Amino acid sequence: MAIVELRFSALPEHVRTARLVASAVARKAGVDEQLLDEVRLAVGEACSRAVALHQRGGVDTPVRVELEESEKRFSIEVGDAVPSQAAVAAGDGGAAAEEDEDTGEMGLAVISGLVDDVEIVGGDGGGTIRMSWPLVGAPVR
Amino acid sequence: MAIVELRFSALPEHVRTARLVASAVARKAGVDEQLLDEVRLAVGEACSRAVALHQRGGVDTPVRVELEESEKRFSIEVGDAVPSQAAVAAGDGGAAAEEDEDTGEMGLAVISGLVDDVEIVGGDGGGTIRMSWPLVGAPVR
Amino acid sequence: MDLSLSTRTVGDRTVVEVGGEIDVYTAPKLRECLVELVNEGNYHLVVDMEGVDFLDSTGLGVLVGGLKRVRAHEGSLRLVCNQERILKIFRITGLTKVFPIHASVDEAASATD
Amino acid sequence: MDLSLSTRTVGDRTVVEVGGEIDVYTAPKLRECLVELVNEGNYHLVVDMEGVDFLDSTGLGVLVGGLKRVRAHEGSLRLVCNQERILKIFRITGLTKVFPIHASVDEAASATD
Ligand SMILES: Nc1ncnc2c1ncn2[C@@H]1O[C@H](COP(=O)(O)OP(=O)(O)O)[C@@H](O)[C@H]1O
Ligand SMILES: Nc1ncnc2c1ncn2[C@@H]1O[C@H](COP(=O)(O)OP(=O)(O)O)[C@@H](O)[C@H]1O
Repeated sequence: MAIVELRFSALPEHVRTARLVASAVARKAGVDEQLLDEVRLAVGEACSRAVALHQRGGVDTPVRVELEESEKRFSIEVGDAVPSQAAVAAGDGGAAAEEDEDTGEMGLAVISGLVDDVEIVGGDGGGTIRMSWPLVGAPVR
Repeated sequence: MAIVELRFSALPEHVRTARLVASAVARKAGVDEQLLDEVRLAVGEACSRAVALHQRGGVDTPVRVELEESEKRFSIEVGDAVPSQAAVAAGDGGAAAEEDEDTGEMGLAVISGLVDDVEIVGGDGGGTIRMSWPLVGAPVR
Repeated sequence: MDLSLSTRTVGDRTVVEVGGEIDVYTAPKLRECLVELVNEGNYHLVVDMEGVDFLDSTGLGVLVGGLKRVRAHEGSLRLVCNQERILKIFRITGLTKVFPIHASVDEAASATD
Repeated sequence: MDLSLSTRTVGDRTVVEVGGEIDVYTAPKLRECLVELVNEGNYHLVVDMEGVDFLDSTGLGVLVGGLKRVRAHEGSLRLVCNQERILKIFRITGLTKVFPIHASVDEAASATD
């Protein structure tokens, strides 16, 4: 079971909230202080991407962030509700449509470059980005 | 629709996360800076109470916090999953059982003393504390 | 943001300086500290709340618990607090009538009423 | 935590000092600022990132957009950044090869390569 779950309307302003929650919960769970910047950035990227997909796809269900803690690892799953076919279309179209950026691709590049354990899955119900980080054995402090 | 929704396992450590989220989202929505302390405290009290009810009731579903924004008000709903009969029993028993506090009552006293608009409803599916605060008309600063 | 506790002696009083957030998660540490002090025979306590950023009803409950404990030994528990937002919480819950609240540790340490 | 922008002239360069968080929410403000500068005829920009606490790919996209714009006028866009955690993001995305990155505004303002 997720220890903490956040759902938010697909608006850019809520991405910051997701970063805030992810880094607070990760710190509490015992993710190394040095890795928290990485957690914050990766969650931000995954959520920004989900927000963009929802907005382009006209999907009005919320973006979902699940934070999970096992004995050894802290996992975050960011889920959008855009079926993978539509996501690919929206991603391409979107990048081309945006004036001068293709940040969707760049966001994924940042995540993959940053996080050692990451898995990106698409599906009919929407896509999911799963990431995890090691927990420090002893309680940090 | 809630603009942001948080669900967390009924553990004391997550109450702080709920406070963090509530005050960040309330600030962004345009709740007066002076009221944010009140929002933080009220949400903390409501969540602490829900955590205690879940723990005493042996309920392992998450505690739910919904943040909503209308044109004029910002609302927060904190929901537990303990049916109202059981909640009353757990509340009484719990207060008596605790060594020297009856913080359940005190938590409600703080909320009612603090928040102008508050509504506490019990039900078979669990109880809900609904609170709301005015939004500053113009975007702050 | 965490809870910090430090204890020192001022005359015949034991001063507990509290910093950070006292909430449902951290309050047990404060309770432990007060229980220990009383068990060790310190019955005149001054809790300095000037460094407290957040206080909720769980924290209030622990303070009330501490008060009951020292009273069982004819002791006292005084608070030091000048922060309006913290004082407000004591006021709302009617606890300003239960705790002597002082403006400084010196004042609290010399009070005898 | 919000985004702050301030602009000044150093020699023939326009320096944009950025502070706070550049993300999907605030990046549009930075884009607007850069677009406006170019529209007003400022083609040699220095973006000072020393006050930036957070930068994501949306922010990178805006910087790349700015670079394309000034290049259309044979201009330049140089960055000032000494923060390892920000530099890391440029490195991961290969953008250290795209942007000249300098250690100080002075260095950036006098660079001509
Ligand atoms: N809900 C909370 N309210 C106040 N402080 C908290 C909360 N959660 C964590 N903290 C503080 O954050 C610090 C870091 O947490 P942690 O490393 O788990 O400490 P601890 O080992 O004491 O639990 C702790 O010192 C704790 O006091
Ligand atoms: N997701 C976010 N990322 C970075 N900064 C943010 C975010 N959300 C809000 N802020 C900052 O917090 C400040 C307060 O928000 P707000 O009062 O709504 O400002 P604005 O009117 O500029 O949107 C803003 O200056 C904004 O830059």
